Amino acid sequence: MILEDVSSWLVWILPLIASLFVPLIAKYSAKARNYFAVAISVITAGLALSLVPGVFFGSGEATSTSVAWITGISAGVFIDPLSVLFTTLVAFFGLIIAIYSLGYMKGEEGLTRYYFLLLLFIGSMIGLVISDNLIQMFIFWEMVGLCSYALISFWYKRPESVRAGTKVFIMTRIGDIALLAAIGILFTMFGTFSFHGIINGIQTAATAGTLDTGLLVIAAFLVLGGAIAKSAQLPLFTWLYSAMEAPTSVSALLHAATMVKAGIYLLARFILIFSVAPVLIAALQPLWFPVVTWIGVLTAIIGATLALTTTDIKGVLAYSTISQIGFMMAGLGTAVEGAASIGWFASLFHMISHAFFEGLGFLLAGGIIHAIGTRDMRLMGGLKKTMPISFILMAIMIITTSGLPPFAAFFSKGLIITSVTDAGNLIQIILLYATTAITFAYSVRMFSLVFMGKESEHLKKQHVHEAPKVMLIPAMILAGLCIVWGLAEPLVASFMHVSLETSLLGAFTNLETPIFLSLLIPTGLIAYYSYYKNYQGVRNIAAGKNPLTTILSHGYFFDDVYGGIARGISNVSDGVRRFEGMISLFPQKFASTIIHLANEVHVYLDVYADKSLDKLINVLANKTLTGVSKMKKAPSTSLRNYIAAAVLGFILIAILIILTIGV
Amino acid sequence: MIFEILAVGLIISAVLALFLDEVIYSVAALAGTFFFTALIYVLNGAIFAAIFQFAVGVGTLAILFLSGEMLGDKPTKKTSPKRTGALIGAGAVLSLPAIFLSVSGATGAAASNISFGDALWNVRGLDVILQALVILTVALGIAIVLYEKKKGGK
Amino acid sequence: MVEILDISLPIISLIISALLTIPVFKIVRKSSHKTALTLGWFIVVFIIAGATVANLALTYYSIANPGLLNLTLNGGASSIISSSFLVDAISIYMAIIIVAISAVVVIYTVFFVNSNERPSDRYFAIMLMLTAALLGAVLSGDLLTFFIFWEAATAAAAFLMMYRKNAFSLNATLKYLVMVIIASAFVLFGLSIVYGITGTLNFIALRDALTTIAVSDKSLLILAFVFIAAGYAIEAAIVPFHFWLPDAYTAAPAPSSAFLSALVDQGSYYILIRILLYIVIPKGPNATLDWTFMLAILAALTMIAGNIFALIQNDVKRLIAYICVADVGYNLIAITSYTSLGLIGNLYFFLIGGITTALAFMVVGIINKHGFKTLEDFSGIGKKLPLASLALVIAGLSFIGVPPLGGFMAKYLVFTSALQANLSWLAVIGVLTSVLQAAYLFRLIHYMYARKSKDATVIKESKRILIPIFILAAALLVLGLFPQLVLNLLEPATRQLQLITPLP
Amino acid sequence: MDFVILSLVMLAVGIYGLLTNRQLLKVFISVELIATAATLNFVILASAAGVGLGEAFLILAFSTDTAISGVILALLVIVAKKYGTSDISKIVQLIQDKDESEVEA
Repeated sequence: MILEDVSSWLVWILPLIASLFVPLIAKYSAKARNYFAVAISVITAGLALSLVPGVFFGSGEATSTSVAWITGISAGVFIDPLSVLFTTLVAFFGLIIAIYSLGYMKGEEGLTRYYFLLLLFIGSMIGLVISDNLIQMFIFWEMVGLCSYALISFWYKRPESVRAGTKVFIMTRIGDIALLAAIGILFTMFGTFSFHGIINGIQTAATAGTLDTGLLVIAAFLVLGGAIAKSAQLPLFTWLYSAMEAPTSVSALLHAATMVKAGIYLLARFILIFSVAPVLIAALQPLWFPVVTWIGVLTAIIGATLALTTTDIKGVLAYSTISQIGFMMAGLGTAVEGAASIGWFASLFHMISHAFFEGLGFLLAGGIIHAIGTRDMRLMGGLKKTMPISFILMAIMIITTSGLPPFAAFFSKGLIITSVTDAGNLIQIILLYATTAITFAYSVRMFSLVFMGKESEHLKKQHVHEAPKVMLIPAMILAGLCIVWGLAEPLVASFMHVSLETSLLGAFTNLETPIFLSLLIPTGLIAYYSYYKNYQGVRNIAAGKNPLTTILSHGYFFDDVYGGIARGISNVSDGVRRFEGMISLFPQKFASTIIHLANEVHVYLDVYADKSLDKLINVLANKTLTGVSKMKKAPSTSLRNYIAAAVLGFILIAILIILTIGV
Repeated sequence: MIFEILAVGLIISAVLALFLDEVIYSVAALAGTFFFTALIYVLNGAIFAAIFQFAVGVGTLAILFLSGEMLGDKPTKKTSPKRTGALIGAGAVLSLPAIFLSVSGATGAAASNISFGDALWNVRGLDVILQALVILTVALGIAIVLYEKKKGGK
Repeated sequence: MVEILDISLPIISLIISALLTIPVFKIVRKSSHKTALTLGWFIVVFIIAGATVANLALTYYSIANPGLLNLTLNGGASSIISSSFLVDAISIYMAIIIVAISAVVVIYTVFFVNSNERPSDRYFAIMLMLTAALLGAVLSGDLLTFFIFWEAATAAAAFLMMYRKNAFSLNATLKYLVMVIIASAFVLFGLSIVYGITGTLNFIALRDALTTIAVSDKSLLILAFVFIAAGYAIEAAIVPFHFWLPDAYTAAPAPSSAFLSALVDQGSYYILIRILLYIVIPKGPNATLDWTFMLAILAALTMIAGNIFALIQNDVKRLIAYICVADVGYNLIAITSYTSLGLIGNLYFFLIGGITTALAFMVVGIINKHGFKTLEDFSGIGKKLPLASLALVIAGLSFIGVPPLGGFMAKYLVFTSALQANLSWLAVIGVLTSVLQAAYLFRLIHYMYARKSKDATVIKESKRILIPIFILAAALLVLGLFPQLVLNLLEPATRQLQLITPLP
Repeated sequence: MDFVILSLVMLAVGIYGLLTNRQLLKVFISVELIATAATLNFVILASAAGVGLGEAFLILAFSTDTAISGVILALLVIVAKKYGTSDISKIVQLIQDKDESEVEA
């Protein structure tokens, strides 16, 4: 147990501390720096693995240790199947990417910054999933956002990269606010930030019958908002496509293990917390869970259709991630019984298989981009001959992605579809089936565009070579995992302390499987023929100008709408700037009113001295006129406005005090 | 009765000091304000305060007068007698509240019979030393401000 | 036991070194190692000042369970009316941060202002005088003593502002001085009434007197409170009294802006804390006057107005000046909450806010020196002056409250205290305006890194001047990661403020 | 006869002068009036708590205030020398006309 205690702390502290040493070691030698990063990743992965047996053979109950950090906040670790699952995945993937970067980032500028941020990124993500309280989690949540901002704009000399990084940071910050608000609500309700404290608070209040479910439902929606922004779900998914400006190794890490998975972790964690009180689940069931499912299902199909049209090879993978995470959300939306329900386990299981096949896809795409120097798939083609190993691995990847048996995604996706079939409604089921079909279509399309057909003009000009070994080996490991992972389902289930009703064999004999396969074959054929065999019919439709292609090529107009909103905001702020005068003029107006009054008073005083009635009218008219014209000519003298504002504030203080005291 | 007269005079001279257009008259009215204040102090038994008010007042007035002349803002118009009368009337009206209204309270303090010298040098001795700090700062600052005069301006 | 000498030593040592600075500069100008000699002189000065402050702190904490120590020249019956010093955890904390930040800013100034330039010796002397006056102000135990120290500080601040004597700085200084003199007249007016009804101006005696005040004196007390609050609100630049601040900080030379934002601002918050938390008690059985609602409204106004005005600025220095205004709002939340967490958060925010604004002004000063002023000018600065830009980015992220920088912990403490006090609406406004901060600061970062600069001139970055800047940047990071360093110092303060319920 | 109200009236007159007057000299006079109002309070109201102490307070507070006023006067002289007028609005106009390059960091 002592080993576990130590490693549960070291596993996130070590990368964080080690990242600080990267610049020091870089001074000594560049090679040492690279291998240092890899070595740290190896140790981290080992530490993460050492946590697995304890959970596997343990009771599945959560344990946590914490030390006080500052008043009200403690730093701690929270060990349960969920956190260890994520920790292991992140640490493992960090290792894969660190090795891959040795080849992919070779000869780049600013590698010290890269490895520093990489280790920081891994450490923060592990810190996020292993935190035992909301504040610590939020700090790492922010740090993950910050690291991804810095890594996405790694090539900071390219303005697009910086713009993409900024977009990511601002869009995900919308979610951060929602999460922060949720944390605020939970803190005011239970007076603590720790998970155990909140769980206890919910249980005590539920047994006493004093649980304010209304407020908790609001908190749950705010948590959902945070997860949507971080995990690139509807309607905040557009940042993920822009994030493709990052180096491909970073994209792989971002998609497979870190940034976007943080939202899934958040939802899974909160479903666990909320499921301790049946009364709370009952309150969430009518609205919250269906909303989660619907967001997942709609994101899945929108992402898949967008992947069908983009010409950027990394874009296909990005939209594919959006779509697959939609599946996970859909699964989580059916998890009304917490960890006991099949949807919860299904989405986590799919999360891991997605990490494998999407990571594989990115590693291969990185190799291809590395070799031919473009991301445009129209310039590729016929790579089958020149990059044979990549070709085979990519074949494995697309088979897994589409969910063909017996590879990993067949089981994980099947479980999600089963859970939605059990709990969801007909439209959701049909949409999910359609999405799997489209998934197959875009995978085949990408595959045929890149590897099949003749070599394009672009490729003929350059010497294309297979990716170096150091990049292929991580990909091979992932490909192997893609193949066998599905069979590990019972093992993972017992690790998560979940009992599955359907056996492994049952998956093949299910009703879903035939529907599934029968859908895949025609779509696959259409895609294959339209791109590989140059069957013009479908291509014409896809290339022609019809509503469908317009919608798809504009990405469902989401970015246009956001652009419109941003333009609107900038218009408004222009307006505000134009009226800056008006805002700051308020005290001036106040002052000029007083001056006006002063003039009037002077006039009346003069009149009083005059004592003559007809003169009174004359003087009144004349003086008022001259007074007003004088005032108009008077330029704005700001000092007087400042004094006027101060007097105004003085009156404000007096009024407020008197209001409070009630004199 | 004497207090009421002083109060009316104080407010009238204050109003005049503010609203007379010629610098000389306005400074003269301010001198009146100081004079009335000092008289009020004397009648309340605060002789030293009166002396101090007078001394500072004279100094201030001299500087004001000098700078007023030096600034050389010649008023564009002269204040009409009508207007002067109106200002005096306004001052008189303004001083009425002080004569007829009153605020309750100000009774809770315990009287401590310390003589002025004792109070200034023994009880608040520290603050007197602090004045030196203020004056030192101001002197240093004025040295910055007036520095470029030696060079003959920028 | 703390003697009055222990308190006056740091003040006296600073005043004497201020006076010595002028002859020292006479000697320095003749030598060939001007910068090194001036630097050495100020290091010696601050080592002495630091040692005396450390002596004070150690003597104070050598007492077991120290309380509020009221020290007067002559004890006995007249102690409540004589001028006095007050030593407690807060004033010691303030003294330490004043000396520390002042040291860093003065070292920056050594590199920034050419010591050959003629009145620069007086400029440095004024800086030391200002430090001395602020030290005295935070250690004073009597409203009038505080007032006099504070006037010395404002006079010094005014001279710091108009060092360059161009049209803008003269204009701004004039505005500042007029506002300050109105403020001091207001305060004086309030003080006279307070003295009239209670017979004392001593902090501790005043608190005791106010808890037993007669009902008939209540209306006078309200009058006095409104005057004093308005007076110090002008000094602390609370909206709508803030107008002088952006003008003044923009027109002042960069070291002055850094100095004023980090120290003079904090001094004015300090007196607000003293008056609002220690003297005029808003809640509980001994309540004098409930000011919390008033202050909550002002806090909200300050946060909103400060950030909105910052949003529409085009001049970067002015933008940072408006952030200073917004920071006042966040500080006010903490006072408003009237909890011990709020007190801790407020004092922590002093330090972090002071360091951050000082850092930002110092960096902007360097960049402005090369002729870049507006947002458009800042395009591509990231490539031209990489190190300075990095420091500015760190300051910006700390303003937004990005962990693990100090700004996050400060905002966290402040907002949590608002939640504790059931002022969640205030915390919500705080969070939303922080988002606004993120918007305009990221616009700045966007300009710095994503835009191409118009001219391709290469600028050689001076390395020496970056040393004090990176000291502050490192302090932000260290304090963000290990807030306990500061919070331990503050912990006695919550125990000394018995009327606030202590932390669970 | 109530001195609190008397000094309040003085204060009001002073603030009114601050709001309406454009000449720096008059601004200065307004400030003097406000300070006088405060000191009036100190001596008269505070005499209930002992005249001697009230006087001491007055002298300390008033001299500090005067020192700051002195700074304003010094500034005033500079401004007048530089721009040939003490009319705030004219100075602002002059400053706006001035080349921005004069502003240093």
